[in-house]
Amino acid sequence: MTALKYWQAINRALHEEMARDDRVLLIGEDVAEPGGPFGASKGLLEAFGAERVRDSPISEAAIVGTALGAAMAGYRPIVEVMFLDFVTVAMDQVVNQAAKVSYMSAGNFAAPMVIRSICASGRRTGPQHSQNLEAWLAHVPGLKVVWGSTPADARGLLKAAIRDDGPVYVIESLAEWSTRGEVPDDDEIVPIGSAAVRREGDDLTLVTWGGAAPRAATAVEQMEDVGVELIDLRTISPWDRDTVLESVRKTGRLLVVHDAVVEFGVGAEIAATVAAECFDELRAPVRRLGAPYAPAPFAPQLEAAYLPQPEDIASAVLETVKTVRKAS
Amino acid sequence: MTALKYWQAINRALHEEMARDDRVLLIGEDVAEPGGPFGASKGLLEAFGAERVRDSPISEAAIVGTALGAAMAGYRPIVEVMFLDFVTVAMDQVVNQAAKVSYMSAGNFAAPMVIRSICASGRRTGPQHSQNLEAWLAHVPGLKVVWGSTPADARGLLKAAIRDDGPVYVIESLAEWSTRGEVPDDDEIVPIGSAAVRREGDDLTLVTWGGAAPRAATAVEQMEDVGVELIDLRTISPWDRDTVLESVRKTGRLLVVHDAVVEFGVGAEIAATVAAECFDELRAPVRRLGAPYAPAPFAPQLEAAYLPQPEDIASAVLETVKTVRKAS
Amino acid sequence: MTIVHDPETGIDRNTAIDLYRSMRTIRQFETTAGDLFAAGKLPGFIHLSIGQEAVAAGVCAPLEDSDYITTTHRGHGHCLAKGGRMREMMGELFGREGGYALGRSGSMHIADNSVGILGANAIVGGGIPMAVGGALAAKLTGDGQVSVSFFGDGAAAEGVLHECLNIAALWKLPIVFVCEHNGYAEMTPVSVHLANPDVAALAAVYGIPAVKVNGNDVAAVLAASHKAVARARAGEGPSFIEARTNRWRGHFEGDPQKYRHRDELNVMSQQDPLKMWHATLTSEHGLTRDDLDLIDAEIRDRVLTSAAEAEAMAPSDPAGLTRHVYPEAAR
Amino acid sequence: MTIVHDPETGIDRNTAIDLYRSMRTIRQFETTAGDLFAAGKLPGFIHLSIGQEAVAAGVCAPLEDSDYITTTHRGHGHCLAKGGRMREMMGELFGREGGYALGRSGSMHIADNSVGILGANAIVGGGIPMAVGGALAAKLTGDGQVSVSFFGDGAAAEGVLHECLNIAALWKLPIVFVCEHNGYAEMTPVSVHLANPDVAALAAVYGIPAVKVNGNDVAAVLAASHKAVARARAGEGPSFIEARTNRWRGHFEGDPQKYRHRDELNVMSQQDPLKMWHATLTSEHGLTRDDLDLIDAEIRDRVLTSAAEAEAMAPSDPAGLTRHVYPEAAR
Ligand SMILES: Cc1ncc(C[n+]2csc(CCOP(=O)(O)OP(=O)(O)O)c2C)c(N)n1
Ligand SMILES: Cc1ncc(C[n+]2csc(CCOP(=O)(O)OP(=O)(O)O)c2C)c(N)n1
Ligand SMILES: [Mg+2]
Ligand SMILES: [Mg+2]
Repeated sequence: MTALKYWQAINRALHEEMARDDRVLLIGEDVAEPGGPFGASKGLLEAFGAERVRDSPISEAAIVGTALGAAMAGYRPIVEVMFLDFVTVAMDQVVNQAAKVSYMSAGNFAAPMVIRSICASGRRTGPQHSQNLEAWLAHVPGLKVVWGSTPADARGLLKAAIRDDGPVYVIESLAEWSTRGEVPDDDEIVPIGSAAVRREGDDLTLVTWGGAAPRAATAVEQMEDVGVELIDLRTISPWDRDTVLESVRKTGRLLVVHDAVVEFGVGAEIAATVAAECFDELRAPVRRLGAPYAPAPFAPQLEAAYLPQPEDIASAVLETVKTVRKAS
Repeated sequence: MTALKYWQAINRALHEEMARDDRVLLIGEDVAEPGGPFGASKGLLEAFGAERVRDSPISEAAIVGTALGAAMAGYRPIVEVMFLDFVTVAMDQVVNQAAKVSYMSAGNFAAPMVIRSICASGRRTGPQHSQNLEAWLAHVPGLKVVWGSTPADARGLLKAAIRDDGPVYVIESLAEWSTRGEVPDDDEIVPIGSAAVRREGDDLTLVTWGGAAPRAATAVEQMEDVGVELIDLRTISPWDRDTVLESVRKTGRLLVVHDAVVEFGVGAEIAATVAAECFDELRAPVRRLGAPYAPAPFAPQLEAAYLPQPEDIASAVLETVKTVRKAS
Repeated sequence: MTIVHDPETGIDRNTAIDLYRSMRTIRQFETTAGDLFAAGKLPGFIHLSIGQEAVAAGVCAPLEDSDYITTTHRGHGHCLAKGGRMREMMGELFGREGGYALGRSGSMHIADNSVGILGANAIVGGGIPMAVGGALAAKLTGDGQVSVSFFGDGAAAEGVLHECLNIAALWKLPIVFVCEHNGYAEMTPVSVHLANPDVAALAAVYGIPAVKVNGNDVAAVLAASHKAVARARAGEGPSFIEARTNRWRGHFEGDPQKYRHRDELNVMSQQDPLKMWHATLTSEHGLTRDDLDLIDAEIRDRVLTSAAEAEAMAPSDPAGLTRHVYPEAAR
Repeated sequence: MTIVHDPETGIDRNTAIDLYRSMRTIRQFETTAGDLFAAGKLPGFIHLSIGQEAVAAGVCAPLEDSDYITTTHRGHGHCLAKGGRMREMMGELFGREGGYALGRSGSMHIADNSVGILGANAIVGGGIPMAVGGALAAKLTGDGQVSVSFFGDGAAAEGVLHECLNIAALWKLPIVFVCEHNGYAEMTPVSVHLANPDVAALAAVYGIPAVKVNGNDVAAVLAASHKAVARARAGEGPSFIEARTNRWRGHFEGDPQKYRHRDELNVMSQQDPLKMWHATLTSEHGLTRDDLDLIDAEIRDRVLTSAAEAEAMAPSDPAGLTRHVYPEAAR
């Protein structure tokens, strides 16, 4: 184990995978010569050369599609769409093209490619740079979506994504960029589709991921008398139903916490599934905590009010645990 | 009342609103001279002239943004993004720009505009022309989303959308294009945010909309011994929570039926909300029926298997009604 | 079909016949598909390339199986010229289990890895970046492969084309952009959708060698393609070909074409690429009308047989509906 | 500030002073913002336009309040030159309730209906279509309004610009496209992101009159803007101005700029638009160094006062967090 910052863990994964497999390429704005807009691709140009590590123009649709074509032709490109908000200019290539290539060709082609984006939620970047859009991506058949909240997971999931034979969207938290954590020294990957149970408990299952996960962990750390089972989903699609359902069967209560707007967010899928599958075991209504129905605001005190804070999470836990089903 | 085909009802709404308010414009591919790719804008060029009715190049991002700028400058443009799948090339303008203008300017600007798209699901148009993407749009704060399943609703919702002061995404069903229905002769609108209870019943609440609504209606028509309360949502965001919750409080059972992929679809939001709000009243697990996790296939028998058919809906109703909560 | 064509010495007899066969095959395929559609046998929409055969045949003639193409909703011709298998194509149009994609994708999504067809595409402009990616792969691999992207004049208004031109020029990629300029985007004429109908100029501004050719003259198309492909194989970067041609049919089958002037069809029939090449074959390559009738009959037979075989295929099996959403095996 | 400028007769004294004031205001605003950021008082990212003042001042000089502009992440200067209120802008940078948008939008999203600022934009290229829409509205209304879109060289690689050029040319819209070519897209130099750094050529291909000007020479910018705006007002259609200029600071404040050559800054300081115009004012318009020092001091005072007032504003109130998601009242 080595203690690395979040961005260093990403950087290490990129180095390791590009060294392991020379079909792996990196394409994006500022990724080569500048070493990444926030440093995540430092040293890659020097190590792997200008053919494999490419600075691109500001042309997200074209570079995602270029990565796709190269993937169909046998390479394993990683393309960086700097902030998650910018995927809006490349959605056709992500959704209509990359995600459907395997299906539309009945398996004759595959698209082993990774799209990486930062989510800058919590860093005061304003309404067009702070969106949590994972629900859109998860709604797209054929596209896997992962989001590590710790340095180890950021590395392990990125490695798994690069090795996956289909397109994987990898989201990274700018708010955690400099957070340090222990990262394994071996070649370990974090398998796509497996959640991490960060803490066990009997009273309530708290499911979270990405930017909200560290705040949820903070909230839970301080709680002594409530047994919260804290699950970091890590993969949003396909999500780890078994782990979540098993936990709720034990605790009888579910709270989903995410930074995206509540309405039509990923929390809805999890809550709806749990409500259906654990109907008889649920001791309290499924509950979701997320951003209110509004674009992400800029000012610190607004952004703090917008995103679920540890206090908000703690209150939601306590309120949910208090709830009991009325006698029916 | 006059019996009109679905497309004629849309055409009438466009004529009526353009005559009522000369700030209303129509912009899109093939909308002017050709009268719309499928006829919905017939006669508008002749009636309102080439300044207000404009054929555009195939540049969806630019035309949505053009409509937005014109809206901010005091007009009320309608922009046609031909098939819903094509919004993928214009998502930035829809989501980052139009939907946020009012919020980001703290109300200094508004974007009174309409975006219209056909959903061609059920018409054998294949994986890139048949997507039901309403969940994405609904997840965007500031954007309203409506989808009429009958000629009267298609007209009434479009009229309401044109009169709304914010951006409204109007989806239209190509599969219903030639379906006839009674359309009011007066200037009636269908208010945004209000669902239609198509049939009352005590055993189960069936919530549906858009392309699935006619098939759900067929399924329910044939059921004699089960009291299905059939709700056509009509507005997907903001959806009519009151009507749905009130109904489920009565029936104790919820089935949501839509043509989109189940995972992370709009059904999840409705099911999760109902599961939370009607926790004590639910007599059976909330249930969702939709397309399987796959792109929309082309061949008739595949598409038929992909979309919920009346038989599938009927079985889901029956199975749900059979379910009883275990003694707890 | 790989043709080594030296524009200095002209087109040899075999090449000339191959080009004719390629065009005739497309014409016959499209005509048959149109008939089947009119007979209510093909579901969905189909878009035919009748009148545009010389572009597909001429551009693809210098390509190898290992070269890539991407194409559009109007892509049957390009796929055939690139070596796509007619039977599987027909099967896909019918929506049959024996189609290229088990019937799940239809006319607008033909793809075949074995002959480098990265895919037809139902999103205008959507396939162009994929071809850039094929070219990037080709460049990295260094085996002289080439990537070709076909698109229409309508796609020239989609921003993504311009992004791709810039990238291809910057990275000196082995790609040939081919704009089939048929004067329409659906029902909208080019004067209404392009401020500058001179599409080649849009590419030239990036420093990409760009030519305009008579897209009904297969020899002219081949000459341009030959040069562009050679340039790409030599590592000298992208080229652009604007081929002016005619769309004889409606945008899709069933389009009543009210927007068209009466005499347009007359003009078009005088520019029939098949008739023109037929004349060249008889006047310059010593073929007789009978020789060509024989070829026509043989091709007609092959297409009709494929269509009959496709029609007889089992319908797509819903049991396989969710297969290949994720790729099934590591590659 | 509306300036009627006749390039034949040159710039009169008052106009010359106004241009200086406009540039100086921007320089001072940006410098102060940079200082505040360095002091940890401004949240998020800010992008300064120091070195580029002549473009904002020169382009906006011929504009009326009723004309529209859209701008970018680097848009403070354009907003100030178009009449944006400094205090509300500062309030927005601080994230205060008294900011233009109640602090909810920040530095990259200044908008003001009263002076035609349709908005700064944090999506590269994202504001350009909005300006086209403003121009369409202007054309329909027929009062001679003009719409101007500012964007950088980096945006020239986004497809949406090309879509907009085509539409503006087709529809003969009263719009002026202004590319602030400062040689960088973030940390990437133009040679790496544009195959043809001659951005004006990308517009000329659509038949749009396109000029390249020294963006550090406010008189040259004004001359180009004057002509383009007059053309638009006269209903003659779009124009394009490529203004070559320099970004003195990093992409954002805090950018260590390792990618920059040492002597770049030296070269830039020799092209300082303020210094250059200062010289013109003293040599050609009879102003003294003291006259200008006085102006500088007055502006400095105004900016620092605005900043102090903004800092003293109440923080944004979370109670209003979800207001204006939908517009509140019919317009
Ligand atoms: C992004 C997108 N917008 C619109 C359409 C609808 N559409 C299909 S074909 C077409 C016209 C294409 O014209 P062109 O590129 O000239 O090709 P042609 O049909 O003439 O071969 C349009 C607008 C689409 N498929 N994709
Ligand atoms: C669609 C999109 N892609 C990428 C970015 C990140 N980004 C912000 S500014 C910038 C560079 C812009 O360069 P240019 O247009 O030349 O403007 P300048 O910063 O030089 O003023 C980039 C890549 C963005 N904001 N939006
Ligand atoms: Mg065309
Ligand atoms: Mg720049």
